[in-house]
Amino acid sequence: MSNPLLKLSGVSLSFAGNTVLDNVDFVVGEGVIASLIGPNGAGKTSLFNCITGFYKPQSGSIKIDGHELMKLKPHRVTQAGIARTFQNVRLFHQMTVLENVMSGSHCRSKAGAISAILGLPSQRREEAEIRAHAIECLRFVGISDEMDRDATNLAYGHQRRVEIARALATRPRLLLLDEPAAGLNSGEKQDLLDLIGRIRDELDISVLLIEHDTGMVMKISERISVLDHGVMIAEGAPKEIQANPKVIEAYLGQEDGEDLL
Amino acid sequence: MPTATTGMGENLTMKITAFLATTAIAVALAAPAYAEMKIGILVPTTGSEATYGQDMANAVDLAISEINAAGGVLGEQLSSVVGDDGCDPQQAVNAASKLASSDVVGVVGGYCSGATVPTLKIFGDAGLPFVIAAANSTKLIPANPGDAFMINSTGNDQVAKAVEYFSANGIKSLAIVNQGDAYSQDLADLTKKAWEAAGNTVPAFEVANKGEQDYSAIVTAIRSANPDAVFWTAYYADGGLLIRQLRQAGYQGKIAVGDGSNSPELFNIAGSAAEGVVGFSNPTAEFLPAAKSFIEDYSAAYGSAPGPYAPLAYDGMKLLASAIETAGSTDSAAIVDALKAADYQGLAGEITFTPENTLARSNFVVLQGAGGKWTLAE
Amino acid sequence: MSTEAETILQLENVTAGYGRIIALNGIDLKVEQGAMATLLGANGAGKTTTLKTISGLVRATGGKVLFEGEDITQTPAHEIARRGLVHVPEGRHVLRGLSVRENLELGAFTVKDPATRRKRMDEVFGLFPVLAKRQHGDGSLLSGGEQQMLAIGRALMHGPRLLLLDEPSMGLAPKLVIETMQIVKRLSEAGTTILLVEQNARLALKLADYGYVLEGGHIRMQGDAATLRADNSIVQAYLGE
Amino acid sequence: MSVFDIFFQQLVNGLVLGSFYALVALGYTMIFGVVKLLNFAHGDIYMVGGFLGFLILSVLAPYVGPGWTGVAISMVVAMIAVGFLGVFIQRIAYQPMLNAPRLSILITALAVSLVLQNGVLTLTNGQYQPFGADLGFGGVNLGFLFISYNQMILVGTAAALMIGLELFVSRTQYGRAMRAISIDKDMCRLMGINVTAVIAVTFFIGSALAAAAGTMAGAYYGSIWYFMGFLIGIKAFTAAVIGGIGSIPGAMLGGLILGLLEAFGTQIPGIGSEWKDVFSFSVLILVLVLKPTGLLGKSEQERM
Repeated sequence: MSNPLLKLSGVSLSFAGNTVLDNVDFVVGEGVIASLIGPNGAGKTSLFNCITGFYKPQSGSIKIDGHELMKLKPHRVTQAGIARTFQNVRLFHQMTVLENVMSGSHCRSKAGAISAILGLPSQRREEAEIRAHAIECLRFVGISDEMDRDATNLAYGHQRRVEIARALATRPRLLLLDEPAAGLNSGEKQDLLDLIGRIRDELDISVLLIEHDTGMVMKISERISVLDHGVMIAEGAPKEIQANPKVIEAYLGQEDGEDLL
Repeated sequence: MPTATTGMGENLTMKITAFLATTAIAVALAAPAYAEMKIGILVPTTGSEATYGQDMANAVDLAISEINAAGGVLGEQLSSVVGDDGCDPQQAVNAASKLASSDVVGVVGGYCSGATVPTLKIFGDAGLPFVIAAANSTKLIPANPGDAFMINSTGNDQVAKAVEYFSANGIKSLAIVNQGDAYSQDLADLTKKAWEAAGNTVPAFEVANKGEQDYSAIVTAIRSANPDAVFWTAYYADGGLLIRQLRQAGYQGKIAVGDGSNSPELFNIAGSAAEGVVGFSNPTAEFLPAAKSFIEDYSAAYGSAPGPYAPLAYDGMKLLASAIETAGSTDSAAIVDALKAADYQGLAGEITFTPENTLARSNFVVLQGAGGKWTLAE
Repeated sequence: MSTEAETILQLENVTAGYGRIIALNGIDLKVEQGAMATLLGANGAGKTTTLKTISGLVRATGGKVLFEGEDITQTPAHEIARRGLVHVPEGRHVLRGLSVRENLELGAFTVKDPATRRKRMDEVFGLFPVLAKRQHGDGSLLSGGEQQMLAIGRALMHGPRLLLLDEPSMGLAPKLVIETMQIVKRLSEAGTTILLVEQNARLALKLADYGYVLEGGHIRMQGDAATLRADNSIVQAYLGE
Repeated sequence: MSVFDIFFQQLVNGLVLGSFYALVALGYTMIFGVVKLLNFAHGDIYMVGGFLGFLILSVLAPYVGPGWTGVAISMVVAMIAVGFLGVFIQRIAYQPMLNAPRLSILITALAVSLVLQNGVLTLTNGQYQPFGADLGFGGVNLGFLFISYNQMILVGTAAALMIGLELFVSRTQYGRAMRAISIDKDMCRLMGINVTAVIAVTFFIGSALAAAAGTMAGAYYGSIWYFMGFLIGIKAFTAAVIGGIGSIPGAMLGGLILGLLEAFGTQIPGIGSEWKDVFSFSVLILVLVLKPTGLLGKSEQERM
């Protein structure tokens, strides 16, 4: 297995006494496409929120490349090299596609507020670089033709791509995708699979996705981790996961108690 | 343009018409040179006080048409220009500036004191004589640059009349209620000062919120102070409610209202509670013996009875006209001097001025509510 | 349209979605009078949307929904409920701030006869004695299992001709899951026609007569419950191929 | 009058004032409950109720006299008519906006308020309209306290209306449905409740109660004008918030509390009656800071 890029150990999270994540250990290797699956309410999105700093787990550690992320605010986590997309597309309204994507680059901006206000040459140079990079990201996801349109007027599948481009504009090392296939038709799903593959192969970015479409997960993932009721119950290659009795039980139900019926 | 040609031959009319036509360009470029005299009327013709303002404008126009019928002033016909102050200080400034720059020889009007105060400086700078027919706040006096003349008694005169009346009727303690606006607060403060100076007491001095329906707090305060009389210094609409609620709560003392409440509407709102209520009023036409023919002429011309300030507006116009005659020219300074020395017998009584250009003799009357309307008490 | 007299509910090529997202891609299914059918599938397969489309909460964008032979595709939700097609949604939706009794009373909103309402209330209390005991308390203060009983009891107050149950065991402890399924079994045995959506596919297939497996808004498999239970390929509907 | 006398007198005054606030606040709170709309036009519904009551009384007075009988009949007729007006406004102005952003529907409510106000302004030229009721000045004099018959009838009528409403809401299926809709509309539809119809009934009742208050206020105080709904609308909103917006008993309690607070607040030495509004809105701010859900409101916690 490749070097671990993201490493979670002993992460526990609870809200008002309800355990959401229970002592979760989890690794994403460098240059890997990995998936996190599990039935509804298993805690997948909560785990994403812990990684990106939106939730603060009560215990454990989350490291990227050996750097502790647990105490960092979300924008620091992004600067540390982790970008994400959301379950429901969250684009900025009344901004063009390009502006949405450029907003992703601002976490890398070096020029301060003062030089931005004064419009110093250094700032203008940087703005031009950001713009160029954003256009490059849009070209990569294949929607540079639409960069001047209002982002929220795009077709749903294309909005998803804008979101991915925006995440790429932060120049991440690890990209977290939360249900990227939700609401896509089968053609769009295939395009998405290709895009995820290219992100890893051409940009050398590791990808971790949460996805309900298990068919798609099995096709693309090299490693799959299964979460059930906050507990990591299995980890392995797709074939191993499909045959794992614990996973089947998590999805189809236990056999205990059947006799009572 | 007025078309009255009484005393003029067909020829003259044609000559004038020809003259006007040939000098059309000059008229457009330079100050107009009409063979007639323009009088400005400053009143609210829109807004909440529009009824009163229009009424005053009508009365001035009635006076003008009478003057014109009698040959005009200095042989010239009069015409009027109306400036709408909307009873709003800002709008009044605009209206006054417009009048001052439209070649009028003098101005009659002024209904809302608050809107009239800022116009004094404008007319003063233009040196225009200004006969203030209705506005009567004492705040107008120090603001007067010297060319304005108040022919309605001021708040001071009303206070004097009220104190005189209360004393004569055996009242010792007086509750005073105002609405916190310039007019009613001014009247309330002055009354309190004069009343206490006369050795009497003011056991309750209350302020009501405008537009409030429920006066129970004030009623309780008054009932607990139990004064011999209550004096409402603000307007009739809210005054009617207070009178009603005072009587409803069992208050038995005398109730008096200031000139802002001397409308017959008071009886519609207060109902039978307004029986016996005393009102101090500027001289309205129906109570002026001299105004009988004025009422008839006004009703014939405008299809309704003249309102409370119509006689004063009418007097104001006639006074201004006589001052111009006395001055013998339209020179502003001469007219102002003539006004200062005026001794004019109007519908509302004799008009002579104090050194402050206010009415020398109070023209207030005392009214009493009886049978659902105002009647003269004295 | 119904050819068999016993078919109470029939969906013909029903499509539905939310905005630009398509959730159902042409669903055909049938529920027979007196039987229990179950709708299975992974998360996001379209089970809940199917139930909502039947009960009128979601409008079908195409196809037809027939209830007792009548087209109810465009009928408002409250009118569908009035006809006896009663949907117990996922998450129980106990009305907070209203007592247990008031929740039940509202279940019988469409029942005008007070005697019938009283009789049904007694039946529900007989079925769930705990609800009788706590009838004056706030419904939302009941435990999860009790709230599920209340949700089902409230549906029974209608006198349902067809009951749609959406994940009645969701979020309950394993012991309560079994108890809830026992209740569903008893209802079915008492003659209530049921369409059950259930996460626990094994239990559902044990109870039901007939099963449908949804995947991505399509019906991927269907058949006798016993046959489906024996078929290992059902796993693929959940875990992919 | 001693301090003791003033206390009782203000207690009565506060109850009268509070009855008006409560009746108007009820509509505010009920409408907020079912459609989550702050119906800023509600004060103007009260005003229209006053004018309709006046119109009906003018027609009736020659036959039944301008006393309480005439006022009572006018009130009932005005309630029914204004109830339908409320339903009509809901249908044409609010129903199409139900899925619009909250701000848009709020602006719609302000627009409805302006339409009603300016409509009546145009019809009446902005003049105060004497109501024309003649209710007499009788009352019970307890020595330390004078309570007029009018005050008794007024508070009694308001209480009867509120008790009726409470019974309707707690004992009838429609009343239960009304409460249920404020909690979970979709669940209600699944229970066979015609949500649109229940919303209409809510607007009917809320508007009818405001009309009752408007007619009684007109008859009691003696005059009506187009702007009379503005202040009471804000006061009723305040009362609803004090009691907990969305809560029916809260609106009744809030109305009474506000009425009493105003009555007693104005008697604090140094605070004249012109401070009345400052006083009540300060209380509103205090409640919002200390207990934003109001006295009887339930907090709606975000569920994870």
